[in-house]
Amino acid sequence: MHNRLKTKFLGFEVKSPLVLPAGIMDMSFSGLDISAKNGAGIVTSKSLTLEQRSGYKGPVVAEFESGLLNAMGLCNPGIVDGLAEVNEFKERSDTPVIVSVFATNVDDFLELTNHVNKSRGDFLELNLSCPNVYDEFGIPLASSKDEVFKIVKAVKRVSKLPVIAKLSPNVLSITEIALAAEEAGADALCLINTVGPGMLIDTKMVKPVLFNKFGGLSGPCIKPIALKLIYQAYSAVDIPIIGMGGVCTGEDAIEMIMAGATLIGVGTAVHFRGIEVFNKINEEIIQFMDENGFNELSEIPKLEKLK
Amino acid sequence: MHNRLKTKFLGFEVKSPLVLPAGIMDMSFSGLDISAKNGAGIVTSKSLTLEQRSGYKGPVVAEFESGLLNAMGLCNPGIVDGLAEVNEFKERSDTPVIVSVFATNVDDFLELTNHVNKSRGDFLELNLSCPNVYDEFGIPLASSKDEVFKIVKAVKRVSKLPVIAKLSPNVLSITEIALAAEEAGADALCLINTVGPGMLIDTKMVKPVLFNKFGGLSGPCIKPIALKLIYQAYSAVDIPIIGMGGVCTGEDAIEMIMAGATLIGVGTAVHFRGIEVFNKINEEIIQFMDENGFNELSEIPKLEKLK
Amino acid sequence: MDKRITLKISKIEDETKDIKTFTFNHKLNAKPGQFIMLTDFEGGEKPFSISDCSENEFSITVKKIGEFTSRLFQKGVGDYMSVRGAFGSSFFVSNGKVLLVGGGYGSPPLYFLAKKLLKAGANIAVVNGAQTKDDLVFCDRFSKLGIKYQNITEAGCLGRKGTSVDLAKGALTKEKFDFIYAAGPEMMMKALQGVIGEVDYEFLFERYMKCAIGICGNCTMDPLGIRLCVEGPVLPKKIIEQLTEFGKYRRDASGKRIRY
Amino acid sequence: MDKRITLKISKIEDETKDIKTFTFNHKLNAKPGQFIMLTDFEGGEKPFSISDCSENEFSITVKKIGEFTSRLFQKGVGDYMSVRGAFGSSFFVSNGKVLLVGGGYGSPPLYFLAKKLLKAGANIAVVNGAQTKDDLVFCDRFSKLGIKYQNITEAGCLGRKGTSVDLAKGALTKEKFDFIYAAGPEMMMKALQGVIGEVDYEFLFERYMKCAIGICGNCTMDPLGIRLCVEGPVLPKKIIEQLTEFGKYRRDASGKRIRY
Ligand SMILES: Cc1cc2nc3c(=O)[nH]c(=O)nc-3n(C[C@H](O)[C@H](O)[C@H](O)COP(=O)(O)OP(=O)(O)OC[C@H]3O[C@@H](n4cnc5c(N)ncnc54)[C@H](O)[C@@H]3O)c2cc1C
Ligand SMILES: Cc1cc2nc3c(=O)[nH]c(=O)nc-3n(C[C@H](O)[C@H](O)[C@H](O)COP(=O)(O)OP(=O)(O)OC[C@H]3O[C@@H](n4cnc5c(N)ncnc54)[C@H](O)[C@@H]3O)c2cc1C
Ligand SMILES: Cc1cc2nc3c(=O)[nH]c(=O)nc-3n(C[C@H](O)[C@H](O)[C@H](O)COP(=O)(O)O)c2cc1C
Ligand SMILES: Cc1cc2nc3c(=O)[nH]c(=O)nc-3n(C[C@H](O)[C@H](O)[C@H](O)COP(=O)(O)O)c2cc1C
Ligand code: FES
Ligand code: FES
Repeated sequence: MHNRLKTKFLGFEVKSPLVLPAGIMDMSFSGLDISAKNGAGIVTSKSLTLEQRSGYKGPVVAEFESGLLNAMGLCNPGIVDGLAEVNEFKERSDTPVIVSVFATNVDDFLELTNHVNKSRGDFLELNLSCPNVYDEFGIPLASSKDEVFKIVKAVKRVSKLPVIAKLSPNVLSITEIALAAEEAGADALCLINTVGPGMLIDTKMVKPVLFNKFGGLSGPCIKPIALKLIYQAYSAVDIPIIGMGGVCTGEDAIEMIMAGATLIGVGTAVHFRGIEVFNKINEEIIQFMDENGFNELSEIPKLEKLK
Repeated sequence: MHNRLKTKFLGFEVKSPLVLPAGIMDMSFSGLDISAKNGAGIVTSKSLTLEQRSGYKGPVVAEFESGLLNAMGLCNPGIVDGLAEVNEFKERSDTPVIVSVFATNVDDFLELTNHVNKSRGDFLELNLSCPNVYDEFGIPLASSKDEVFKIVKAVKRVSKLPVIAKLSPNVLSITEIALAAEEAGADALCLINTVGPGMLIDTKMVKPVLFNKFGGLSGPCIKPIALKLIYQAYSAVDIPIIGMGGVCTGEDAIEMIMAGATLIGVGTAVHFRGIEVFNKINEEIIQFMDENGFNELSEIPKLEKLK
Repeated sequence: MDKRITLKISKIEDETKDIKTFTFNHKLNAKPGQFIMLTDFEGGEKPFSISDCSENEFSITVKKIGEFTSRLFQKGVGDYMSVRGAFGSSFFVSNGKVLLVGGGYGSPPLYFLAKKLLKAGANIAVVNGAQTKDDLVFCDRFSKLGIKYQNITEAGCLGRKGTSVDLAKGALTKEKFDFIYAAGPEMMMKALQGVIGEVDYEFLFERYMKCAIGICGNCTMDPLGIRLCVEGPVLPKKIIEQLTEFGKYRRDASGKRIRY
Repeated sequence: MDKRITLKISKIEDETKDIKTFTFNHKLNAKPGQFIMLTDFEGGEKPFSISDCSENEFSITVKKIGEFTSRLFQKGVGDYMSVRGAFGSSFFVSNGKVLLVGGGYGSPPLYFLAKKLLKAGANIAVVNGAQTKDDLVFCDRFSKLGIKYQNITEAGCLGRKGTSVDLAKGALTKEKFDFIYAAGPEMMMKALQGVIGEVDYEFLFERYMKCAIGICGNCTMDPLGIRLCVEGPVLPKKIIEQLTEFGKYRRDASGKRIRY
């Protein structure tokens, strides 16, 4: 089965187009490992910062009928311990790993890049788009094409690994931002990060459910937004796209591919369908291919690009 | 029962805080009338333009598990025929009516305002935020605080009716925009219009489901986004807010009130729970008040304002 | 959720030179009078009454009249079409003595109804009319049901000259019916209403439809605000009697009133 | 969907000077070993094992150790708290001869288990340990069940001096058990594992939890990537034997490893 799902991505041949995205089950080497064992073709580390961060006080997640709000607050053990987990993962697995990093300025991104250069990571992902640390850090960098250009350009100059820019859905024109990232030399795009953010209220206690008040939306509710933005980015750039946002089923993954994604992230669905979700979706993709007469993933057509 | 739901809004006393929003069941006087009969305290006309518009080709709606995408394309019979429906409605009902108008420049908004001045409408709502006519008209006016200020200011000078500015969720800072509308003299805000827009794909025919490709999201999936934006606007301004976006139940309506809404729009839920949805939600609000010891709507507390 | 399903056309039958029946293999679970929304994603999604529906397939019978239906007429067996539905209200299934009055492409949904009525043990008479012989549909199908069946054209090409309302009038003076069903041009139904007398009835209406899920308001009928896509398209006598717009006007895609 | 519910505290019982039992009127449908996430929306949402659960109410038994639990200790009956859950795996309910080994605030979930085991017809012995007499909880409740019950403190204040592992060791040399359950400090369970021999067992683990729905990864145990909030907190022998981090380290809120 897996042969038919083989996908080429930036010189790698991955066994499945499914990606464990940043922030999901990736605090430890064993979280990455079990995701890979369950069918993820690529895994991503938690977004690592220079210093360790404990994240926000709970509640950090709030579920509603159509998805999830989260305000984890970028908790991570810091770049050094985080890369140790990545390296330990690479001891046991040949699954490619994306190292996600977060910072708010060029210097910090460069320092993070230098750390990642010395790790066993396969790709470097710049999280320019966390919507949940607004109070701390302001509007995400990915909202400004100039910031995106500046940071990607600088990181590309020093990174030994291919660079992926993770973009925000909360922008007025994704086309501009995607083009800025490509022009600056990004090897691939990853979108979308969580949407909004949003808020939910406990009506008995008259309090926001999340202690941070606001949290980014993920899960089924954001799929149409993700598809639209991926399609717009795909229409504008020539570099490959890791598409994500609300993918729960094989059918969702096929929509992402048709919208222009080369790889597909599956995050919140790990909650809805278990850690086995990767294998389940892999099988559903195969089933779709059987039903529609496609032998290989690359035969699945994409929408005509927007003009 | 209804006595306990009485609400004051811009000098009017309305029998329920629930509003039929623009674009829902409002092409005809009879659509407005049946909504009022089913418990809406205020009804809104379809967004009217100077000339009649047939709207986009179908499919104009696409449903998914957490809500709806629509790209109606601002179909409406034009300001003259539209106001005739409003007047005919007012012949039979004492329910206040909001006349929604759409244009892309100050002159057209002023011309629309002159028409509305001569109608029996009770409020004038400026739709600054339709996300579905991007190809035709570009980024919604409500994305720019300067545009919002300019249009509201100009309209306020000539309007005989209280002016409501309907804002977009697709902005980087709702606070700025809300403040601009207030400063320009808006009597109230209405938010949110549909989110995104988004896209869905038919995987068998490899086509966007909507003929317009993209359509605004409404329904349960957008509630957290609506709550957050309403809360931010409420924290920033002193004028009342008509809050909407995904309200389906009394509990949702209470969340809107706690986030800062004075009135609550119920749109897409008309599909999910029938035209009786207004009465159902009215009863659920009463039930919440009973369970939590509130006699009148005005006793329901709001979140502490953001600083 | 109103689930969309994309299906291959499994059969196409020519009814007349500009009317075809399209069949799809799919368990739709529709009731007579209900409709689907059909699209090829090339512009336009349009309502069509279900003209037949069994365990595993359903059909619609379409008249070519404009952009969408013309494109549809170029499709072949095996081509994909995308379907939402079934939507709307359905006919009351009587087991008494009933009269079905069809006009033009309005007759096919009455065929689906007739099959259900037969099962319920009703005593059925059908009158079917059209402008010319070439516009008359489903004669064979109705005949094969072994029920009373008469047809007529305005051009008189089949001998009798007139409308299905003329036939209905004749039947109503000769016999007593428990229930009358009609589907066809609005002015035909309006005329029929004038000759029905006291008998109970249901008519199938058409209005411009966009969302089909009861929110856009394009299909409401005055002054009740009845949504034809939810409370209709089949309406009962007691509602129809209150509809001031019946036979007077309808609304186009912009919501503007168009007088009949 | 994991539904959140906000409830009034219906009863508060003092167990020791820094351990209290909080009861809520709500049908939780929890199984022994499962936990809830509890918050007052003032900062912090924390996991607590269910110490009792009947048709209409459930309890948790909490030790005051930090910011959140200190605030919780100031709440009174009638105050609201918000609950998610019940989450996680539960204890296997044996009907054989079983030994329950509790330590500190780990014992209460074993009380809920004991009640279920009794119903299943198991032959139950409980050993319960703590640092001092003041830390020992649920002695009365266990005793009232009419099962074999022994307790011990490290300070020796109740006569016997030692840990529940010492008592377990004693019991295991005298008798043969079918199944052993334990909940308490990790090092206690580690020590217990050393004296268990061949008997099958399940332990209840604690790791730093944030989401409790299996996505944040904070509670995973190496090297299996077992999520304590989903596959745990109760783990079976065959999993525990593979856990290299058991008794060695855990992770703090940032994911950093903390050595025991
Ligand atoms: C409940 C219902 C059941 C119907 N059943 C059938 C049927 O079984 N067979 C059949 O041939 N036709 C049926 N129709 C009519 C059918 O929908 C139109 O013939 C079709 O939409 C024409 O589309 P077009 O693009 O080919 O024509 P256009 O050139 O777009 O329009 C021609 C005329 O068709 C009608 N029409 C167009 N679009 C719509 C629309 N969205 N909703 C309603 N009417 C429209 C209008 O009267 C219009 O003037 C039904 C309509 C309704 C409302
Ligand atoms: C599955 C499970 C069941 C538990 N059952 C009980 C119980 O029945 N009774 C009881 O008193 N305690 C129980 N705990 C521990 C309880 O969650 C902590 O005592 C509590 O979170 C302390 O919060 P604090 O703010 O008061 O202390 P803090 O000062 O924040 O922390 C003190 C210590 O508590 C632990 N802790 C803090 N936050 C968490 C967290 N989010 N998840 C896990 N551990 C944390 C850490 O070891 C930390 O060092 C359980 C923990 C888990 C994981
Ligand atoms: C709990 C949680 C934590 C996340 N943490 C990160 C993060 O650290 N860095 C990042 O780039 N994205 C983070 N994300 C966003 C996801 O990587 C992904 O972009 C988003 O959730 C949309 O995909 P989904 O709907 O499949 O979850 C997080 C998402 C969730 C739900
Ligand atoms: C089919 C449809 C048509 C709409 N048309 C308009 C419109 O003409 N003008 C406008 O301001 N908002 C329009 N809206 C937005 C709604 O008024 C409302 O802001 C939005 O749907 C969120 O509320 P809901 O989730 O309760 O539907 C439309 C929404 C829908 C679903
Ligand atoms: S077609 Fe939209 S309400 Fe009927
Ligand atoms: S607490 Fe988040 S995965 Fe267990």
